[in-house]
Amino acid sequence: MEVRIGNEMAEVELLSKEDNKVSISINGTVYDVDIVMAENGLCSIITKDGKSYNAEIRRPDKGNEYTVNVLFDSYQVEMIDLQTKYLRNRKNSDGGVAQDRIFSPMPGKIVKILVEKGDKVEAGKPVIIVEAMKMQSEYKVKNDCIIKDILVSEGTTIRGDETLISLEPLA
Amino acid sequence: MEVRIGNEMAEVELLSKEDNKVSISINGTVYDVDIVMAENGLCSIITKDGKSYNAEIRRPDKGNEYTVNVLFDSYQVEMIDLQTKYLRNRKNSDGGVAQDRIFSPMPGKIVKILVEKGDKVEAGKPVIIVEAMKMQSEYKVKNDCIIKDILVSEGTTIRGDETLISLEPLA
Amino acid sequence: MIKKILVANRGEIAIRVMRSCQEMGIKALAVYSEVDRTSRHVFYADEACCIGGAAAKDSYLNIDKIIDVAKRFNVDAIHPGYGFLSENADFAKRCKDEGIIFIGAPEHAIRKMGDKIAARQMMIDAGVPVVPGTQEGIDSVEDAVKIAKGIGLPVMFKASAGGGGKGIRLVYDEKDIENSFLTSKSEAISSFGNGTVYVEKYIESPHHIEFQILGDQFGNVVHLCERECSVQRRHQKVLEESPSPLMTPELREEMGKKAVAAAKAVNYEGAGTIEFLVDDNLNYYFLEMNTRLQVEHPITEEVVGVDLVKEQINIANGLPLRFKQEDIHQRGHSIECRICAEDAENNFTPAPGIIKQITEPLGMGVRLDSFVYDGYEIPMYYDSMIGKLIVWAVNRKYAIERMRRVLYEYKITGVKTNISYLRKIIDVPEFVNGKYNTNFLEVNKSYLTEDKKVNDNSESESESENIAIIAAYIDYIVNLEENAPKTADNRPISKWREFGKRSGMIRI
Amino acid sequence: MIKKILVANRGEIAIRVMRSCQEMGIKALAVYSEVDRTSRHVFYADEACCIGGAAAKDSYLNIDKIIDVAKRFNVDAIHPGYGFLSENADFAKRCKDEGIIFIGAPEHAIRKMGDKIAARQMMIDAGVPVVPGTQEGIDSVEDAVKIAKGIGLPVMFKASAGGGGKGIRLVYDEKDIENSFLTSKSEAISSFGNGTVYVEKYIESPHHIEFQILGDQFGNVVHLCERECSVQRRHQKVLEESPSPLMTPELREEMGKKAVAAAKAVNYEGAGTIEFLVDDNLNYYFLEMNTRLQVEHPITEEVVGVDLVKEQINIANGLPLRFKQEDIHQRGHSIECRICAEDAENNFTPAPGIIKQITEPLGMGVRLDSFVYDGYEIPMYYDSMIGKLIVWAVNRKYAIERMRRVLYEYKITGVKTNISYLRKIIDVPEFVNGKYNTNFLEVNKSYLTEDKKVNDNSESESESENIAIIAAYIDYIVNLEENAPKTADNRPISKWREFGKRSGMIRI
Repeated sequence: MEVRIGNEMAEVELLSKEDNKVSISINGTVYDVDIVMAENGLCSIITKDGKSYNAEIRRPDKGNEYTVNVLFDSYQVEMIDLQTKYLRNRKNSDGGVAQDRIFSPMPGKIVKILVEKGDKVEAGKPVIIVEAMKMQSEYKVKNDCIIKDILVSEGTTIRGDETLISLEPLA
Repeated sequence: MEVRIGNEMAEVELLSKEDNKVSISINGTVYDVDIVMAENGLCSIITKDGKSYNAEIRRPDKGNEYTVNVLFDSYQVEMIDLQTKYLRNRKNSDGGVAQDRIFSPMPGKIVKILVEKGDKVEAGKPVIIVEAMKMQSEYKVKNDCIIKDILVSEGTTIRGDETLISLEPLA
Repeated sequence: MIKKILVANRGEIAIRVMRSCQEMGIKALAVYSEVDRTSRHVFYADEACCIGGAAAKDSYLNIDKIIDVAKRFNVDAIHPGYGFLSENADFAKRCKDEGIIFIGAPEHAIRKMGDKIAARQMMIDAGVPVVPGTQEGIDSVEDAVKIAKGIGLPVMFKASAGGGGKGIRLVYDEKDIENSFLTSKSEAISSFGNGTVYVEKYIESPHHIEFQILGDQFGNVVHLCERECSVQRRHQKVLEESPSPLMTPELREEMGKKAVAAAKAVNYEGAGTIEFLVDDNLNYYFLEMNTRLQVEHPITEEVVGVDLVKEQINIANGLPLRFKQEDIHQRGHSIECRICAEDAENNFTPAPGIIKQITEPLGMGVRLDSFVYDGYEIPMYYDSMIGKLIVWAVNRKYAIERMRRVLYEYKITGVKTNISYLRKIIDVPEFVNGKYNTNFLEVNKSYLTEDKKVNDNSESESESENIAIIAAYIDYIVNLEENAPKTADNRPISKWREFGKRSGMIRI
Repeated sequence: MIKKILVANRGEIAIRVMRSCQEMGIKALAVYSEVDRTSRHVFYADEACCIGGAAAKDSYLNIDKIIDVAKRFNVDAIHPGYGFLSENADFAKRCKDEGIIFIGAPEHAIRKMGDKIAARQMMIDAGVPVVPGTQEGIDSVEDAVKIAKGIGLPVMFKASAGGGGKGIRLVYDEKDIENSFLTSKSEAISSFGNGTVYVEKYIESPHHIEFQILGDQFGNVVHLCERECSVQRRHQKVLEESPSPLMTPELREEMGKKAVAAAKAVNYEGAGTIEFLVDDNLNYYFLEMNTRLQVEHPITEEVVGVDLVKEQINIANGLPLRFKQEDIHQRGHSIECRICAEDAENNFTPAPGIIKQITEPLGMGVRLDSFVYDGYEIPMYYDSMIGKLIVWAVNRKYAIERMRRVLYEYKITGVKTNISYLRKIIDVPEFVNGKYNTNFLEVNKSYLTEDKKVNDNSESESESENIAIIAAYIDYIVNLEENAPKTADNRPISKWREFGKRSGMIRI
């Protein structure tokens, strides 16, 4: 199976499994580990040479993208199953991975909207300001584009990952 | 709905519900409370006069019997639904709630079995010894009975709540 | 004697106060905003009452509502915590008028210390060094130039009614004096409706050192030694320690005396903090007085062994101080890290959200003052601090080693936190050597925020990555398996149990 | 210098040791039995290795296997914790022979202190008071009667090689002397293969007070003051405190000196404990020496501010002690409660099982040394202690208040625990007044185990019952509802969120 970690891809395969002992190939290298995992996402992995690792996984709310913490680092790990591949291919044929919306990764409140529907906006221009926990964040467009729709208004409270403004990229 | 707490029965009814505010009748007395509950069983209840209570519930693995901790006390609370009622009625017609098995409430190891299948045993006689955490516990029969079957052998490791010996009560 | 206290705050400080109430057998009443129903301070309290909407002005700053609830629930006293109403003189007065004990500074002390020019003058009268500058407002551009040159550049113009950085102008160059004075004045008018501006010498790269004081109703005041608060990002404290690595016993005694003098000058009662700027030559200057409990009060509690909230309540009860100055001794070393839900690698953007899982650090010398729990949704309306991680050890070296250990043990999933950033701070040589001032975080910014691994003499980058892949991948295939035949076993560890029981190749 | 340590233990003490390793930058290797794969000490370690089956003799007592793993993983030292191999002289010797540092007492000290008659003689030679009695084995019934009458009844006959209560007979009446001597002797032969029996005066209702000592490789020995361990159930300590409420400064100095003399008499190195019996007139008698770290060591750490495991490692590294006797000072008061998975209302039956949910007590003056976590299955093979809850406060009164508070905060669901029993102990007047001896729990048995509510000036019985009913009932009907239409929202708090969003009457 293909797995994406950060911006890199890896080919991962389960070779064998006996109780908690699994043998996994990552890009051709074989890892023999003893792994246990609790329902809440705590995971203990002991390698063949006896190293004891812990990982805390956050399962995806939707899709196949895990957040995995190991020591002080946090990784985004996505399982590329058939559906993911299909969606990804469709997107590619649709015109690459161009930015098609403005969203805030966290919940907050819309402080100011700097554009109007139909505006032509240059790459790098801020279009909306969101406030959370007494701090304001500006969101900018990455490419030249047209404001297709504005889905929120000033003062609105938003959830994380909600689409605020949809964009029509200019080719 | 009928609810059993410890050895007592209560008639409980939901009168109304608005968001987290519920009105419940227990044996005819109305309680208006604000209640929230986390997936892990932590429960916060604020009464109408502003008292803040916490309860930790343990959901039943099977059946409808909850364990609920409030402050330093622990309660067994059972919801008597139709199925429970049916089972209970059947049991009653079957000869009351006479003891029909010996079980250990916790996991352990069988140290010694003091009876054999077919033995006639007097009330109060110990029949089996179970060890857990370096401590041994003796289990006794409550009434005169015949040993119907012995389901474990010495040295066996047992789970909690497993039937060890089945009994045939002597009328 | 006080039998019931309304805690007019939320989050960790509300619980901090309630813990002392619980120990003293005093009932605690929590107040909460509509979005805070699931905050642990509501669970912790004996009684709880909702006081309004999420916005602070509708709830935690709503004086009428809080007084109304206090009377309805028949409380004897109100503890304001820090922030919100804790330094609000009107609220202190209102409590008094309503016959409710305000467990904080007396109204007159809050007012006097709130006016910066008046406070400066009072400190000078009490023999407490202040940053060289004027004791009164500057009237004209001519005076501004003359006085600034007299003090010697660089200087700062400041608004007397100021706060939050508004009305402050820093001048390095003579030609900028006029312009800076005028902008400071106009900003003061627009921000505070009061154009009074004064000038102070600008202390470059100072240390921020503060003294904890306690005063009772009989005029006794003692200090509980110092806290070093120079690890700041944009004037926000990030990490504090006590004792200060800069301090000498002689300087501590001297500054302590001045801190006591400062508190006595305003007839102070309760817990308060005298903030000083200290330069590299150990010259120190009064900066301001905080007329409340500070966020960082626990490091003082750890080092001097005094529960400050209990003492606040004792003082409010009219008891004389339990100890004299000579009874106060520092033992060992304490460090506090402020744990925040923020994305340190992304310009410290706040990161509200739902906490999936927490593993709390335990064992010797660890104290965690927090209010979050598994499944708690951190609301977006309040600040991003979710707890304070405090260690104590017998000396500074051991305290640093302990802080490394407990940051390693502290695991939070679901929201981003600054734990990794804090862990990096602990490794910076200036910090380890105790040689840092308020510029410390700025100077080390690139090291601290670049995407570099924490140096814990461990595994390589790629090994961690493989572990992450293995964990996610195994969870994924186990879930695939489990979604097919439903198992009745709902024990929390069912997943690994089930997983362990089966064997052989899994088809994916 | 030691770079890697094998921790030959499990559970809380294994983690306790590893925490100090982590702070000192020393790698920790966990060993575990087959049923302990999910014990937190395995997660906590840098490396981990399974050493055999669940039975202790196959794993934690398996010397060959542990030495084998130690060599394979190239460790410099082994820390045995308490219990298991910690007082095994053969293991200490084996480590030495294999070139591995044993972080415990030297072999000769373990052996000498293991032989009770030899230890008594050694103590007498060192000027340490022992319970009046014989220094050598008693040969005949005639001698037994003569000696017993000489000492004065009541007396105890004890097996020299004894332990665990075997071979001990208490005699109140002259006519029972002969019979008791003979049974003691025959039990000694059958239990230890050694019929040597001696006699001691029986101290009635004594206090059990022990002194912590530390010795380095250069003959320096200091004591770290006392622990009061009289709260015992069937000779098992349940709760300990330091300082002892019985102690006077003079007695502490005197007993401390004797404790140091006792340790020096066996050329002791490392951490050890001298146990004394103390009667109501403050006469004290050497009872035995424990040549290891004790379960209750944390209360000493809290009061004197020393990390005992770190000092053990420093000593093993050949460093001289960091401090002299005059540097050791007690500050404040500490209490430890042993948290056990047992059913206190049902004759303290052990209660292994799966922990559903834990809420850990936090805040000032709290220390939790534990190893369990949400979803952990407590195995039935080892003892029932799942953690130690330790508080520190500035004085005994505050420490008691704090222990009440933290027992209130500590919530464990899924298994039965003794938390409620401990909470009741804290309220017993003899305990509150500090006037208790080893009979304390027995005398108060009926109060402590009868089905009575904890006195926390709270709600009535029936109110708690109603709360329990409401909580279970609402969960039940919400589950009924949720089982109908499946929601995609899997957030941990989805239940109350969903519940909150809907309104109106629910049909049941």
